[in-house]
Amino acid sequence: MASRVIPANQAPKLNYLNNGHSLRSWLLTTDHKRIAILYLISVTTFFFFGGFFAMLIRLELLTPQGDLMQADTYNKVFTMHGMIMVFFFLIPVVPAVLGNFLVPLMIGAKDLAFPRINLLSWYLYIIGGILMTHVMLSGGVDTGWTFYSPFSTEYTNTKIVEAGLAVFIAGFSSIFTGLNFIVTIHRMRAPGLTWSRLPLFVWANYATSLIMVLGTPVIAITIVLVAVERLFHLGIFDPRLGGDPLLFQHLFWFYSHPAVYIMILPSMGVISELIGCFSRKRIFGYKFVALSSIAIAVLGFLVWAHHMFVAGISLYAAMIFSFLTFFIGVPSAVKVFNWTATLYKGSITYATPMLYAFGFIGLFTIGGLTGLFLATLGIDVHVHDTYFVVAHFHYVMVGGVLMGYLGGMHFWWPKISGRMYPEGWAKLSALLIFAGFNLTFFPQFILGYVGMPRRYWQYPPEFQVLNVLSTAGASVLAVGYLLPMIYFLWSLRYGPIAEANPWHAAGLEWKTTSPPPTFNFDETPVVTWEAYNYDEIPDKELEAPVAR
Amino acid sequence: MEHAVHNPALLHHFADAQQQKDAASLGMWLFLVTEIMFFGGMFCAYLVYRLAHFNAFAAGSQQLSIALGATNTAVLIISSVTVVLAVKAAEAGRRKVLVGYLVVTVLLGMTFLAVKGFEYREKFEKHHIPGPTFKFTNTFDDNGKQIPVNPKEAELFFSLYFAMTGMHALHMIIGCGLFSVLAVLAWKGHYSPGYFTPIENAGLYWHLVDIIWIYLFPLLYLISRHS
Amino acid sequence: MSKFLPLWPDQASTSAGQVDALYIYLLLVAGVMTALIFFAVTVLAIKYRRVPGREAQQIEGSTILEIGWSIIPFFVMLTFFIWGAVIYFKERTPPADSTEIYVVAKQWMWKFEHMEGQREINELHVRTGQNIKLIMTSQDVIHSFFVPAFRLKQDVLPGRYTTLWFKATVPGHYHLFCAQYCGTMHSGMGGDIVVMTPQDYAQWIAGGTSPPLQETGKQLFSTLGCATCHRFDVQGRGPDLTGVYNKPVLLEDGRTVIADENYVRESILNPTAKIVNGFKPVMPTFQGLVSEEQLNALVAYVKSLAQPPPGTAGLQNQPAISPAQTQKMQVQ
Amino acid sequence: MSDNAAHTSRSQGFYIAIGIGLLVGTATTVGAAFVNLGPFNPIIALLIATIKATLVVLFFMHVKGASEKLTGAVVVSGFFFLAILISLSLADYLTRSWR
Repeated sequence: MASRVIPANQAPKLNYLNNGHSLRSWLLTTDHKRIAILYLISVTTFFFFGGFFAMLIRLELLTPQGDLMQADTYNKVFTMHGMIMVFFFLIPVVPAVLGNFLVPLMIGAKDLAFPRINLLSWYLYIIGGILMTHVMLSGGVDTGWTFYSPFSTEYTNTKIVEAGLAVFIAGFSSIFTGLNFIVTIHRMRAPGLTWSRLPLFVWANYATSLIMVLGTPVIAITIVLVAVERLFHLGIFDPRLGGDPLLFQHLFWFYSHPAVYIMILPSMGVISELIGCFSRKRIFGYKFVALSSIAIAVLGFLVWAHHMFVAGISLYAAMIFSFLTFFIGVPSAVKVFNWTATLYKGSITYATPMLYAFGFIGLFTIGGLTGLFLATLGIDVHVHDTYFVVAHFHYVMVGGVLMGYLGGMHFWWPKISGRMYPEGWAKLSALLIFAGFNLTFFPQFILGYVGMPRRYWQYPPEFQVLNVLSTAGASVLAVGYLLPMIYFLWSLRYGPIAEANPWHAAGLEWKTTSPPPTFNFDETPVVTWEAYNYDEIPDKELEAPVAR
Repeated sequence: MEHAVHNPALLHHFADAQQQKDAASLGMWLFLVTEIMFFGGMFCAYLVYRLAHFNAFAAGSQQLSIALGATNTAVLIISSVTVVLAVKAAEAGRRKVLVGYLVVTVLLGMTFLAVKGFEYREKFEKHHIPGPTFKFTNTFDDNGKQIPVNPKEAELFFSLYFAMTGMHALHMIIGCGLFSVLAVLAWKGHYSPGYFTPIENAGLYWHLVDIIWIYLFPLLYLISRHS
Repeated sequence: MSKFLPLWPDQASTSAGQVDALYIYLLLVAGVMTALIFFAVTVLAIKYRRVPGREAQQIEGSTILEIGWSIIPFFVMLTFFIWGAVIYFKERTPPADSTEIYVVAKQWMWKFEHMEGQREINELHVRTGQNIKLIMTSQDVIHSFFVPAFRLKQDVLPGRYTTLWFKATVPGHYHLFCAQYCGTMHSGMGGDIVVMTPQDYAQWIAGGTSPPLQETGKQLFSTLGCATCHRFDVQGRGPDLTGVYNKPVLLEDGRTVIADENYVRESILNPTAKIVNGFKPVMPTFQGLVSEEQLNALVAYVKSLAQPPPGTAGLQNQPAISPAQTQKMQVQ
Repeated sequence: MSDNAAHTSRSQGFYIAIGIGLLVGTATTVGAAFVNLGPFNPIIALLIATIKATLVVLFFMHVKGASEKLTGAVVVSGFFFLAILISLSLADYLTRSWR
């Protein structure tokens, strides 16, 4: 790649990164791009915490006996893995990092509607995170990330209230982010940027925000009720008072099922951007892809009790929820079909972001289809709470969300940092992640069907071979995740300088400089074109840093 | 920025004051939706348990004072009127009237909280606070008909009573604090007919807290009062 | 099942084959879909890779295609739903002639009580060809009764009964797991389901010495003083319990409920929750006074009162199921 | 776009009248509670509460007359998703004893 070094006599343009270098200018910033960077750093930190716990889990499961750690320790390890990954990584990662950075840029706004609330969101996240770290360091929690009552309310001595408070606070961070996005997308769009011209990433973040605003308060109150049950003996879920532990599960999953769409929808948005750019085409069936995001957000609220088919809910309710669950398969499938159809008659290049997009389609297809297994009542009774479920949601959350996130990070890294990442290393890590991921989680489908329950510290010896395969895969996966961390940091100093639009991509974010100035655009753009107008954007073949 | 000179309250990233106002209003309404869902979780729990333990809920309900509950409802409704009149005063730029209504609102809010505190104290004396000290003897309703209940189920009713009214009272406390600050700022002349969004938004919040109480009152106080 | 690399669980119950059949169907559909997507993406990605001089052709989309690939998958998924729901319905509807076994789960063990009086811990002996209905409750947190070889699972909750039924087909030892996370030794809360031939089982069950469960219940019924109000000779202060089980009961507030296990259980622990029409709410609660095992014995006793008196043996099992349900099952 | 012009048209007397209406509603709901209407007691109570809440939303919170539909849509969606939470939860609780 020809490095584009700026001539020494040309001073770098003032941008959001070099506009103030003090710690104060970062910690008190209201610039959505700087807040995105703050999130990037903190979310990455939690990812490595969570990943550390994941490795501990996989190491313990190398052997059937519980030998690496005590049972209680193991229980705390998988609980902390779950809580950190769900509440402090997967939920904020794409909206709060990429969404924060890109939504105002993509709609031609100077900032989010409420910049100070945006900063408040980050501080809430950090306070929740510090509290969770405190819980982690001072003994942990052993309920699993699901906090099921009455185990959480009565039978454990671990720091439920503190962990609950951490999740509660992080929840408000997420509510405020969602609220901010909705208002921004409604009120701050550049002149001419109608809803039907919005990039699909913005649509996806809008749908995600709806879930954040509508769902998160319910888990907030549920956690409050668990906390007051522990602190003040208000026995809302206590079976001895006639309370119903299943009500906890209803309220919990009313949020926590839609929460998986909070995680996956923004990544789906990223994939739409990537596929459009690297096949040089408008997304096939733009309207359907956009509306499918909204459909997923709404339908996502109708299916929660499919987590409770064996929990003791009524037979008829189980049938209703199973039936409704299949509806949500439709918009998810529509997205996959449209992405595939977009490739048709495209002009496709295999830059790293596109590799991640291919990986996403593959892994999400498997994750989504195995979701149908779990929605099918007769099958779910057998595989519920087994490693089949573990494999399924890792295919969606890790295979889906992380593929989308990393694809997006590579795609927008030049915009974020002003530098190009090293393409060779990036391709290698993408392949490592794809291979390592499948080796880690595919055996778990088999493990689940043959009957290994989840959250097991020790297991019957016949399950060992599959567990060893899974642990081997996890090691590959770990290397795959460390590499980008290293070369992104490397590129900050040594990467070639990126131009404003290195991919010749459509979208307003590429019409400003890399990195963008503090208020994004020197002049508010006026939009007169549809999204993904790749027919109007010349793709400079020879100069493109795409093909190597 | 040239327009910033005209209106110091206009933030730089908005195109004009109208856009800023519309954004603030939409943001507030979305926040109210989160409040609806927040209390909604408890309303859902209430409905489920009321269906399952109707007798105990009726018996628990009859331990609450309708007079105090109705008084508080009236106090909140009047405070909602004063809030809406405060917004009107702000819109008309009548600073002293605005401050007056805000102060009255805070006083009404505190009246509500005082009555609530009085009720809580009564619950404490009657050992109706859930927990190890909870006592609930079989009681008689207003017509002398015996309603025997399992004290455990009655405890469930009071758990919900305290969770719901407690969370509501917390919102009232926040509201009182909010309006106190706004009263001071209004006194200092922060608001004008061109800019009184904080007053409007705080008013929306107060009305929502009022609406929640409008539902809490019949649901908690008025179960099966007839013979 | 291979002990080195198990790829498929043992099939040891009547439902195992049904679940596996549906699973194979789903695997086939999912496999075909995955293959199609992978194939399409690979082929398109290679065929339409960037070639100098060739530009991408913009295609807006196709409403017909969109409708097609929304509706066709939906109908395929509908077959999943229907097949799955049919299996689920069967799994949740115990046959009338089931032998009942009471299960009490606690951190971290399973306790089983056979009607004949045998008690077991972490081991359950059953015989092939017999419909077994488990009536389960938990003493503390939520557990889950999971036997992979039967393809069955049901959470076990504190404060109420959940049920599960199966018919074992192949003698052998099978894993019993707790599938709902329940604390420190969750992974140790397993056991053995010992499926025996009818001959072996008869021998095993005859080896017990404890009295049958309803006998224990009968004794409790009199020592706890239940019999002073619930009389069988004349109308006492409480309803006569003969033949109550699984029959509709008219309540004071006009509702009608079926007197199933959970109703009997609730009536002991929470007598005033559902008052039978014509009676006064005078019964004290027995919450905290009886253990889960004693409760099971009492419930078993009340249920035994539902059996018609000896001599009408032909109708032995009839009251255990309502006519409406019998119809539903025939539809199955 | 604008919804701030909405409440200029309402007079002080109008707001006080609505307030009195709400107080009357409160008195009615207390009175109705002491009359035996069978299953209609809770229905009447909730109906009156809903009327009161609607008055507050429409007039005090100025949704009525707002030139923009969005505010109304936000309110309605809030109650819609709450209704989903409650109705689908009850779909479980009300059918548990159905067999």
